Amino acid sequence: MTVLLIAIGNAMRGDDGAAHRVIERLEPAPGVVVRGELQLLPELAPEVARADRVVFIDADVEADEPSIEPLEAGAGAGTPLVHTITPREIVLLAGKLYGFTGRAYLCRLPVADFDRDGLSPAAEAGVEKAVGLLREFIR
Amino acid sequence: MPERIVIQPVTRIEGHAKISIYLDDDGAVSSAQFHVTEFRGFEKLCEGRPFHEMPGLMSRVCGICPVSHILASSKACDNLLGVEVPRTAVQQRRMVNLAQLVQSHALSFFHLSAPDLLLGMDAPPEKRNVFGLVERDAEFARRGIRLRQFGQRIIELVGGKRIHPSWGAPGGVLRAIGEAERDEIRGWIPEALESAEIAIGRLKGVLDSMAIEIEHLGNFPTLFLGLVSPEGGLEYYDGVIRIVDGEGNAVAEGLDPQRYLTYLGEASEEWSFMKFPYYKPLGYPGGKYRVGPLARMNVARFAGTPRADREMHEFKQRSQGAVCESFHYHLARLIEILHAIERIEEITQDPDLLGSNIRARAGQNRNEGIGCSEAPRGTLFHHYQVDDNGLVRSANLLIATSQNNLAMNLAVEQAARYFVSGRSLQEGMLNRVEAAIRCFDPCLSCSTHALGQMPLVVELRDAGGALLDRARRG
Amino acid sequence: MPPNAPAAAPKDNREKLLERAMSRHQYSGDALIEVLHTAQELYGFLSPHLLTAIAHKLRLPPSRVLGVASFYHFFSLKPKGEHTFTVCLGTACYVAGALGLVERLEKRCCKAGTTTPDGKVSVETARCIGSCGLAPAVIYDGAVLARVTPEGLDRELERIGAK
Amino acid sequence: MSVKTLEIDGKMVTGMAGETIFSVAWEHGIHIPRLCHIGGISDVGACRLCMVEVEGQRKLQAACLTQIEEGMVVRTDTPRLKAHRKLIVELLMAERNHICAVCVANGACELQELARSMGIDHVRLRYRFPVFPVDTSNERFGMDHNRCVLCTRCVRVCDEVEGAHTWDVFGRGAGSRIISDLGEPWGASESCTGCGKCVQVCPTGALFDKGKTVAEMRKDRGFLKYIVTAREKKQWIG
Repeated sequence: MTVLLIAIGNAMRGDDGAAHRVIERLEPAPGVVVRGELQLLPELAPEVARADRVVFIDADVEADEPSIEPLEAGAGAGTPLVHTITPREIVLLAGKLYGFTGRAYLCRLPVADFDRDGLSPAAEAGVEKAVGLLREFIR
Repeated sequence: MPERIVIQPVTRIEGHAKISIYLDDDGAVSSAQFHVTEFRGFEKLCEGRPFHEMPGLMSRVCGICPVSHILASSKACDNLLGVEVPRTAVQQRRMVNLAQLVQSHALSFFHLSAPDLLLGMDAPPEKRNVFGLVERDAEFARRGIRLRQFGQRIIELVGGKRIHPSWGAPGGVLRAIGEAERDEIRGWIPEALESAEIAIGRLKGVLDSMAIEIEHLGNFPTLFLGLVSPEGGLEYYDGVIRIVDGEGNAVAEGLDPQRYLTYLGEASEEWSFMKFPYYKPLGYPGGKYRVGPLARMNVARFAGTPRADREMHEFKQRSQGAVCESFHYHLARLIEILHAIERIEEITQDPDLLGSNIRARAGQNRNEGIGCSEAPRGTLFHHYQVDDNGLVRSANLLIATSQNNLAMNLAVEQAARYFVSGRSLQEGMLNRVEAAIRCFDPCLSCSTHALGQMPLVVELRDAGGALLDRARRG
Repeated sequence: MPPNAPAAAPKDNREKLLERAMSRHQYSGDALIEVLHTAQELYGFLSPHLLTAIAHKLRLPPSRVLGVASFYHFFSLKPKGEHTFTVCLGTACYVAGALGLVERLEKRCCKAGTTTPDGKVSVETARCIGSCGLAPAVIYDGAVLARVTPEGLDRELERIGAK
Repeated sequence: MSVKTLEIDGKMVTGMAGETIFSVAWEHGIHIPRLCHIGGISDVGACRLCMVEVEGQRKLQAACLTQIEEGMVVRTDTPRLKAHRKLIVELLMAERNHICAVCVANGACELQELARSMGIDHVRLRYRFPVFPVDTSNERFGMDHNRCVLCTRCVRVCDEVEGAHTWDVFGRGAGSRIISDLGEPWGASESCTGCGKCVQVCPTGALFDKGKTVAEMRKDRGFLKYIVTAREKKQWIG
């Protein structure tokens, strides 16, 4: 049973780095693989496919409380020029191209401010809670 | 009342972008602009730094093509030292540059453009994405991912890191590679070549159905500029600048990249942070030129590798003179992937690739250094002036995407004129206006040196400037 | 220290006086601060030339001499202005509005710790000058002014023809 | 010389009279964080990272300057000390322009390593972003004040080991900076012998070999023990 935790965001842009903080604070555990990514790129799909469960951890300005929700595979809503793709898209690629049959989740972290050093208090609190949630989740 | 349409931000391109479409009193498109409204000022923060730090500093300009900036920067620094870089280092640099080209082009084609190209511009938006593509042909999509991995893996094997490798340095590179790395790279090649050829075949198969887009998405004569080898073949690392016009006639041959300021100028417009480079002898904006895959196909006479030569020969038959349809950037990109893989294979056969002499050492011997190489999106210049103690006094970066700026604006206007009508924005129209930009695969983080991601906004405005409709993507 | 005194002493004499001070301390490095005091009093400020000479005579590394000279507020590494305003920023003066005095001087003359380009006025600050009963206090060319207001400073500046 | 017994972090340890808490702790495998201390030159207690709690004393003590005493009870790693050290590192980060990603010493910097080991993932203070020049006038070395933490290791090694005393500290407080001779560019210094000891002992990328690119600067501090032992004991250790 392997769990893949993927933190998304730019650790040098304030709260955008919240997800990275979460995986740094989680203790290593057998069967748990963590990855920090600036952005999601398609070649992550094969790695996702090898896991039984995958959790994408991402900052979300619309989140109030950290949560771990099931994530459905699916295409994003038109991203014509972007050089990165979304978690839903990675899951879809992993499923359609590499036979991923596991479950995917999204852990959203409440954030407020991307133009600062380090995390805002709101993000900091969210990170703490998310670490707790993920510890439970892994167990 | 004339009106204006704005598409902002051009969906999550690496930068902040906006398309404004102006309508005239009759509701027809009178003009369109592609704005970049983010400013980063990378040049400024280099001032006062020791030039030896520049390759590492410059790799931070962009998370998509750090290698290109490391290379141009290292070359500018080689220049300041006044040294000849050892062959082993040159071969490593060439290989990593080509690897970056493969991974960047593969992303552009398989993930950004292929859905439009292979599923059709009018396919429903929910299908017209990489997943529609996956539904259609999973094997093809897997090949796209593998091609990117091939490029990324080379960067990782040689540079030590996938993104922002600390590997390029003034005078050479920092790490030697061994047989194990070389053999792993070789192992990827047969599959990569096959994937590139399959992609080329697939794209050529649908071009006939795209006649209208080919005709109206940035089809106009401009100059084309790029590096070529002394013999006139495709060249990405070193060489001389060649400029051809829309008829394919040479406008300038054998220009020294070191003297770029004598033939390239940079204009500014108050509505965009992106600069507007032009070919000086023809003035601004008459001297507009394009760089990148299409330009390289037009300026080079041949590829110099067997498979790519075959494709390039056929490509050149598509037009009497130069191939002026921006739409053919896509095909040019795929031919370049093929060529790059062939070249990488050649380099892996060079015993000098594994040498241990990887860096020429010298003190500073010049106060001005210019480095030029071909980045995935076109010719890249880094130009530094340093004081006698090696501190950067000023830096100028001339980026591929900004060199295409005039042409991109023209392409947006042309597409808008043809495809946009009425006082509101419709999906198919928008998509084609965006597709005009996507031909160039712009990287706005490089060209404005902007931080983070930015979406695209399209605004439609009447002649009085009043906003009629607005669409936001990303 | 009367600010105009140094300029009055003839040049060669000052060298002699400084030499005498060093000799009194047997050219000991430990006497650096005392020697710097004498030099400052004689010349009004400590020029690189003066610091080098002191370093050589006292057999000290030049960087140590400059380090000490730059550490203490009393020493000045640049020529002082014709007139000097030192605003006391001790607690009593601070509470009584000394910051407003600094602001006024900085606005009209130059940043605290510097001298106007024409060499007319130097603006300084001090921690506590021990005249809390006169707060806010300003030392103007060696004399303590009591209960100073920004307008009072304006009048002083006009009187000496600053700017 | 008498032997003294004391307790550090609950462990009974012994040391010679005159030894500091810091050195006795390190001899017993208790590694107290530090930036300004480096074996072989004198201690100045400048960085305050080695502060420890000594039972019976209200104030924190700098371990590098406090001599051991019989029966002393010392704690080196309490929550209070951790918070204190974390704040010091953050203050250092905020005081100058420490940008690890593009620093020559990236991956081999004592300040970076301290921050990492303390789990400092951000700085709670507002950065001051002071404007400091880089001095590359010396033919072989460079001094980047943006990365200096004013530990004065360079000042002491130059004075005590090389004997040149080229470096010293100019000014006070936040305006302090390291100077060579009378503040002239390093390359113009008459006292500098060009030995490079200062470069090797510098904990950050402030002093560096000219020509090093990002993350390329590595320092070798072993020479100091070698030279000091040779000088004091006439032994040339391998």
